[in-house]
Amino acid sequence: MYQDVILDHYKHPHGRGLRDGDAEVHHVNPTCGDEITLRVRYEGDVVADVSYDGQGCSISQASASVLNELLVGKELAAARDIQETFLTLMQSRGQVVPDDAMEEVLEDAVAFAGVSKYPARVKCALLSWMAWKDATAQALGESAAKEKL
Amino acid sequence: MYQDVILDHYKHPHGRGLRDGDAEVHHVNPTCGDEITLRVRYEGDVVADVSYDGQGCSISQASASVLNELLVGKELAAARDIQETFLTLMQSRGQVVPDDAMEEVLEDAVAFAGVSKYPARVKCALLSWMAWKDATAQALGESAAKEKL
Amino acid sequence: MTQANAALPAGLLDTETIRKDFPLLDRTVHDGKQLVYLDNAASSQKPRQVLDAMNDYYERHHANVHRGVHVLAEEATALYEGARDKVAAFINAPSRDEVVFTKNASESLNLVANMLGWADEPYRVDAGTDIVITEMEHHSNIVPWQFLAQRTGATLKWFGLTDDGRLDLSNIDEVITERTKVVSFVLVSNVLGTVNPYEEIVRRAQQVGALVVIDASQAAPHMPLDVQALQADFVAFTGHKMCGPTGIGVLWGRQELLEDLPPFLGGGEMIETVTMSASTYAPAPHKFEAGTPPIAQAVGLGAAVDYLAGIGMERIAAHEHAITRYALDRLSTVPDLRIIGPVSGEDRGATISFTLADIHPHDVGQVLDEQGIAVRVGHHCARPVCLRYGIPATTRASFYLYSTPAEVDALVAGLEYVRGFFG
Amino acid sequence: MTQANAALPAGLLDTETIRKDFPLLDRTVHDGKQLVYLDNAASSQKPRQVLDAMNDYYERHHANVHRGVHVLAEEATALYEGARDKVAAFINAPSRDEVVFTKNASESLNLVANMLGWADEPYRVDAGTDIVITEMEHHSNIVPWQFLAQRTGATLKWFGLTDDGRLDLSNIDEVITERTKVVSFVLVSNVLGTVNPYEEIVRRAQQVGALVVIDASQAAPHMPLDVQALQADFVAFTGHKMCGPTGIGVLWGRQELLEDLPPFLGGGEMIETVTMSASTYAPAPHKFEAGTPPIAQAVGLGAAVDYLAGIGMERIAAHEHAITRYALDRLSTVPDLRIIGPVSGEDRGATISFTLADIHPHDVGQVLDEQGIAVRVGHHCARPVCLRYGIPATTRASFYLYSTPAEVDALVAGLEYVRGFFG
Ligand SMILES: Cc1ncc(COP(=O)(O)O)c(C=O)c1O
Ligand SMILES: Cc1ncc(COP(=O)(O)O)c(C=O)c1O
Repeated sequence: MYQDVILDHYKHPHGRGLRDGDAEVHHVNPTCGDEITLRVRYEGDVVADVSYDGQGCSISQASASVLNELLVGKELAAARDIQETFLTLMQSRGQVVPDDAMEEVLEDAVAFAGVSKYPARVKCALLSWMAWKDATAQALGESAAKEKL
Repeated sequence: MYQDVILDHYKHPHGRGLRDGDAEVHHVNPTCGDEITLRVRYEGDVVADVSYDGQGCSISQASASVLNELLVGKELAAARDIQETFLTLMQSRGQVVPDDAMEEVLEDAVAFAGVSKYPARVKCALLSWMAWKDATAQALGESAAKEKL
Repeated sequence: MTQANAALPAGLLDTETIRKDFPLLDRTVHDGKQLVYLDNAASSQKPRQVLDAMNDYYERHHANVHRGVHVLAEEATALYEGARDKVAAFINAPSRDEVVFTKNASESLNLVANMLGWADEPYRVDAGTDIVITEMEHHSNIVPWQFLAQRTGATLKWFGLTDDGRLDLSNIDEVITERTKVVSFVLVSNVLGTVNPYEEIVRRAQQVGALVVIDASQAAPHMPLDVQALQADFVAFTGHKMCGPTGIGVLWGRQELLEDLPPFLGGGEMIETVTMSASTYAPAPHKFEAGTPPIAQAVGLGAAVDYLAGIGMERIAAHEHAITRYALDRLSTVPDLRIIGPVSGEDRGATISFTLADIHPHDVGQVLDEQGIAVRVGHHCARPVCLRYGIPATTRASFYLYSTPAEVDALVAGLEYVRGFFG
Repeated sequence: MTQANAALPAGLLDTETIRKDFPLLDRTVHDGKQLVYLDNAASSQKPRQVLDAMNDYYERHHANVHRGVHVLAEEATALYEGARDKVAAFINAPSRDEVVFTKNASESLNLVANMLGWADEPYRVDAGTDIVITEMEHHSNIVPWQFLAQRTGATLKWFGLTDDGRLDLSNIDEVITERTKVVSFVLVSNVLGTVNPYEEIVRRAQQVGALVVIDASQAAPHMPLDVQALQADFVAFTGHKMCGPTGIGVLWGRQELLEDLPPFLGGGEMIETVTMSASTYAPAPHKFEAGTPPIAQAVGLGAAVDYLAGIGMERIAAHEHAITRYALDRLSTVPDLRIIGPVSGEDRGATISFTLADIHPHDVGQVLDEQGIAVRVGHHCARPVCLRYGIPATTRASFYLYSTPAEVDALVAGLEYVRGFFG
């Protein structure tokens, strides 16, 4: 479960800290107390920044770092695609073995495949991604999208 | 459990039916619906009559019949002694084997010794005896005695 | 001993094989008499498969469930939640999250009654509203509603019974009215054996917007149970009557209701977050499962529904139907025996209550017991039924998937002996 | 791997023999690693004696209890009621009728809270009265009282905690006042391990005439429990933490209170007589045991208390005390490890919570698990404790009669590895 990639992101997180943004959300995983405050900034259709702060286990910390690395600079559609692919992987209960196509989309995030075998930890891995989805919906004024979270 | 003596009393009950009395009580065994209405009549210190009516299983019916046979004509103290001895026997969970002394006091009622092994039936055997004790207390105005039932 | 003169019924299961799964059925009582267990409506026996599942759980996987990150906690959680999946499939629940584990059917029914007492509108039961039950309910589906009525000021109403042991629905429109907030009734009576016409009641309840609670304690063990087909809002049943262990019951409830209604017991597992001054609650089903749940018992119940589904609920129902018809036939040959409940095999389960001459049921039961035949006597926790039929108690024989025609014959012979004994 | 450099403690049990009774302790996890089970505060493992008792029950004696006249019903009733006798003796209850079987400690506590909400004076909790708990309660002793406060308008108050993990009773006379109707507190904390000074609290509660409820869930498994010595009105605990099965809890209550207070769940077994319009209730304990009780689980719990009493609760307490002191010593050698709770062995149970540097407890637990060491991480259903100490969660190691110094050594070595891993 603790791939080197994950430990690396945990020890050296990307883009950590809060910077200016169009929307901010605060998400909590009540079962373990993991918390994240996350802001998104958009420039047109492009994810200009995802900044965050919080506390939590290595999985939730590393996952936020990977998110930052993957999504910043992407067009919204591509970012959403990555988010959904990551969600599918994490909800697979260890049944999905990432193929080349998936690796191309997820890059470092495929390292989390092993986490999906641990139901108690899946929520940790998803915390920042759910926060990003929520913040994005707010930033773009998509109240309907929020419903679907 | 079904000694001939018991079956005999069941089929040919002694003193069944309600007659004049000094006090009347109605007792119910809620777990099986056995019911008895019982009246006592005293002449001085002597149990002049115990009359009763009701419905119930063979054990409760036979027990009322035995009670009538044993107590009518006795002095109150002797009647109480019989009642208490019967109670002891019935609460013995099959542990008391009636000795000669007990047989002398209880006469036909020793046939109920086997019933004491069946916790579900002990209440049936005691129904009329508890009613008698209660009715006696009322007849003699012993409100304190009632408390002890 | 009387000989069976009714023909052996068709549709029977291979009870010889099935009985091998049930260790207790081998027992002898009273100095070597083979046990004839006809007290299945009170509780069923357990197949080895169920005991094995629980032993394996305790010997290899036990830990407290949820929130644990160690292997045992994950295995125990997977087994516990897996049992929920199995039960959900067994009753055709639209979602596994609609299956709440309780300690027995009684808790399930109390849970609903309490939720409705504490609920907000439109569910809230309070003064000026009606609760409707029937006269053939088990005490566990009477007393919780009496409590609710007493505590809220609501009025408790009920359907009466016909002389042949069926619900009297002739006045259904007066009993269930716009005031009615909830209708709770038994699908199969544990005394009369009657299978109730749920469609008519559900239709009327839906007309007036009342919630429908179905006590399926005597249905789940014996016939296919499809909560969607029932169209009820809540369905309650209990593990120990369906080859499962004691200590577990089920409440199925429609997701939307489980989401809207308030929790009942408070404690560990049912919360989302707790501070000293306020708490929020986990989503259903956990919202209704305070404290350490009956983990091993859920595993056992999961094994039980696997066992029953493996044989097939349709086949079990057919078997019991055949045995019941056979028993009704054979019992009709016993003089002075009066069936309390439907005398035909139609719309009736495998539970037959009766009186025998004026011999008290306690005596009937005791003398049968001395012959190794276990039946139940009394009011069977449904005293209003006895009051309705003017009897203090009944003798009740109830069958299950392992019951045989030979056991029916033994019962009939036993009853002849009882008559002679007290004759 | 670090070597144990603390001396082996005195007073230990013969764990080699004891461990043979617990099949699960033999398990290996993660490709052959020997299990080190240090999650006993969440749930204990079960000795073979307990499983055997339940199997014997199901295979030879199972039937529904009470009211049956057949052999099995009588045997099952005798076993079930016999378990009540055993539990009563185990806690030195003045009367067996004071022992109520519930599904878990959470139900026991909810039962008390609900009784007090529906009670008449002098017990009734309502607006203008206070309920007192503490900040170190398990959620199961918080949420039921929050419900009661919300539903009745009563005020919920609590004792805070000192920095070293003890109850802060300095303001006891302001917290418990004439308004206080009930004081409910944990005897041994499931997070901090603290053993609370019950005498002082009980004395003050008695002064103002408040009822005292003691949550002994973490005491009953580990030390002699004498309800008369405690002088409480109610004591709650749970079977699965004390070598018993899941699905059973106990509420002990003073006879007079159980007689006076109203029932909670309604249904079969708890009634005296039922008509459609009104019911009367059986005497305690049956009044509080609606529906088919956890029969096999009571039998299992009876076997568990036999097992514990056979070893001796004093000896078990001494063993755990020795292990705890040893563990506290050894853990003090781990850099950056902070104990949450008393750091000395005095007045503390065999549960040790800690944080390790700024490594999240989930990570600590997961990496320990990979080495076969099962601990619990999180808020342990006592989130206010974490809030109080400003931490999101803790890692908790908890011991029992089968825990060994070697397991403590394994834990310490495991923690060193965790530090290296995330260092
Ligand atoms: C102190 C304390 N109280 C109450 C409980 C609740 O016990 P249960 O979950 O068995 O209801 C627990 C255990 O989880 C506990 O540790
Ligand atoms: C129809 C019916 N409802 C409810 C119950 C209560 O089930 P339990 O005692 O398991 O709570 C029973 C069984 O006793 C029953 O037969």
